[in-house]
Amino acid sequence: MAEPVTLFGGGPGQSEALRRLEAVLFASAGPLTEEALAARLPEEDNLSHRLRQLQTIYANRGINLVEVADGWAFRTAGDLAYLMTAERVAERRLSRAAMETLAIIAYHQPVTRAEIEEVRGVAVGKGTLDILLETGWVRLRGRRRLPGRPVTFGTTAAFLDAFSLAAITDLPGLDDLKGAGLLEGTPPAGFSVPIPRDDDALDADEDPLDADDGDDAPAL
Amino acid sequence: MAEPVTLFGGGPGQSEALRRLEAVLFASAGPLTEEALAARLPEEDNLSHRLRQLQTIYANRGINLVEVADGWAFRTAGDLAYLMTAERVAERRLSRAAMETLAIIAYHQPVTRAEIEEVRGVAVGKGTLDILLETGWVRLRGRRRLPGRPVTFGTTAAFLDAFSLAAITDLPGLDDLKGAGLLEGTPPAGFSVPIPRDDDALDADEDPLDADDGDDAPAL
Amino acid sequence: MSEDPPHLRLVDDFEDPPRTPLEDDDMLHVDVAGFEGPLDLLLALARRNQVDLMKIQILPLAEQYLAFIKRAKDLRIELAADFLVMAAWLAFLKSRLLAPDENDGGADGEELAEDLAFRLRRLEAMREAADALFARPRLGLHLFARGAPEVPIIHEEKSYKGSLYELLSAYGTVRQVELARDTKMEKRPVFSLVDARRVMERIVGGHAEWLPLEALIAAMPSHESRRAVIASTFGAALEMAREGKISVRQSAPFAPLYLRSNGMDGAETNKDG
Repeated sequence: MAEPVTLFGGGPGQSEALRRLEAVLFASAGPLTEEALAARLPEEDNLSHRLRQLQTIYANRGINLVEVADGWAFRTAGDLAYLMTAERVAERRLSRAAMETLAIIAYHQPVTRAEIEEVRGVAVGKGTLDILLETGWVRLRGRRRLPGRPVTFGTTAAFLDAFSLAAITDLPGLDDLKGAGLLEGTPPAGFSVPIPRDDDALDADEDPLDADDGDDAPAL
Repeated sequence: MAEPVTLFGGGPGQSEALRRLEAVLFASAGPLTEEALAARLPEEDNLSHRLRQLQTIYANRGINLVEVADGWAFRTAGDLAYLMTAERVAERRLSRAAMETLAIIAYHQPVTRAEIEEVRGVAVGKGTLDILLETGWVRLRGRRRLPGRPVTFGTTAAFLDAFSLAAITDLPGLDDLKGAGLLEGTPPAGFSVPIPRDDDALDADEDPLDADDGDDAPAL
Repeated sequence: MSEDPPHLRLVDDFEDPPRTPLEDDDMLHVDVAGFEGPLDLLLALARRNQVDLMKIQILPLAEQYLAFIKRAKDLRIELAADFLVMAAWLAFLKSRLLAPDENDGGADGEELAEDLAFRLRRLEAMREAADALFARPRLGLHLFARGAPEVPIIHEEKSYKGSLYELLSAYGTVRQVELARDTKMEKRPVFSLVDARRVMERIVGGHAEWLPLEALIAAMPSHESRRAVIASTFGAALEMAREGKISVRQSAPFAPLYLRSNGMDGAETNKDG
């Protein structure tokens, strides 16, 4: 590591000259050419030498004095550049539409976009499915053996994690939903809440995904 | 002038810790709180000590490490102000009335407009509080639990930064004013001497601002 | 006459009129335009004579102020109302200081004088504080921050959050459409004014002491909505006060309300606050 550097060792004049130079360079919004520095520090008679001196003083420090294309400037030492980056986790909540779509996927999987729309009664925006795929909670499972071979969606292990479910079958059934007041009234004949499953085995009418069904650009 | 200071003399670990701290502080234009520094430098286990060390190292330099607005920042040395003609911002000249009003807000905060008027003995001009809010030095804090629910004013971190104060308790002459009972209400005085505080916690007789108390059109 | 110095109203000028120096003993510079109200003028008069504001003598100060105002009047200088109100108040204070009235405990001249002295000291102190504040090294004038700050690059990682409840209620909302729904109109909780009044007449009527409104509310029959009970009890109290049957008292804004029966001589209605 760096040798101990004795700073501002010379006479008072030298100290003052270095103080002035470092203050001006520090406060400047951009690099300063030697001409600009000379204009700011008219008493300085040996600017080039002084700049080299200051550069040596700062050589092993957290900030270095560097000569860039348009002059001199202080910059963070190259090996400390990593300090100038920060990782941040931004927590987001799903929109109402996305949450409804996710719930339908969870209960009705494997399910196609058209089937989701049938349950919701409204169209599902492409953005909603993109966001759900981005959460990592929803995945493409396969393709339904139907005209157009639509993609089927299902949930992932990360989904179970995020919603504190031990298994997808822990999702409450019709009676539980009614008991919790989440569904009210008398279900009509034929109304059912499916028992969900999220395993990898494909349904009888599901084909595997095609080789080119990349995660990046799924043909929804 | 300064004694020669031996820099970064300790072991390589100490050098590195100081280099990192100096780099992070140097890179920032505004003050960094110790919490913010700790978040940026998670390996640092003795931040307060290291900051003092760095402050000593820079004490006689053209740039100083100063404690300001609950944080730390590098600033050019005060005696070199004459060199900074290019960086000097056009000083916003406050009227005498605005300066007094700012002082009253700083020393008496949280304070309502009526209380400011009581101290000054005249009505606060329409523009005075607007101008102080515009400087960013004064903010709306809350509402006093009194008829009409008047807004309370206080100072900001930018105020501390602008006037080179480490904390609101560093206001000049604060102790003398307290000792002389001049920060108490009109006699007969209350039981305790209030100390100005600019933190966000509301007083017992302060309510939070209403949702519609926009910064643009404060209901003064 | 109020016991406090008159409330001073003069909108201060933004252009900062120069403070008139009060150097001449005979106060030739009678010009109130330079003063920010009577308190400012009083402070200038006090400072002219005394360096130590801790020992302001209010009586001579009051006399000087009155002399100043008289002179301004003689010179037919138009004075703002505040200056005249202050003059009247100081004349009153002067009479109190010279001839204390033993029987009037309300307005002790010494206390009023000390109050005024305190205000003058406080104004002076705040002016000095403003000067001290603006004498400090200021950012951008004396001290400068790094001119080319290096802004940290922040990599933001998105993380989504959701609760099982949100998931299930979303699913419920979707599937609910398929179910016939029974709609029930919720009954609005009402506690009638008549009921409240009946209880109040019984309780307040049987009491000679002040009773807090809270106690009455607590004594009301149990009801699902406390707000409705409070509203009706308060309403009934106002009605009974209007009829002169009870008195209502409150010591300060938002302080507890107290009620008392006016008994037989139900004529006196005392309601303040």
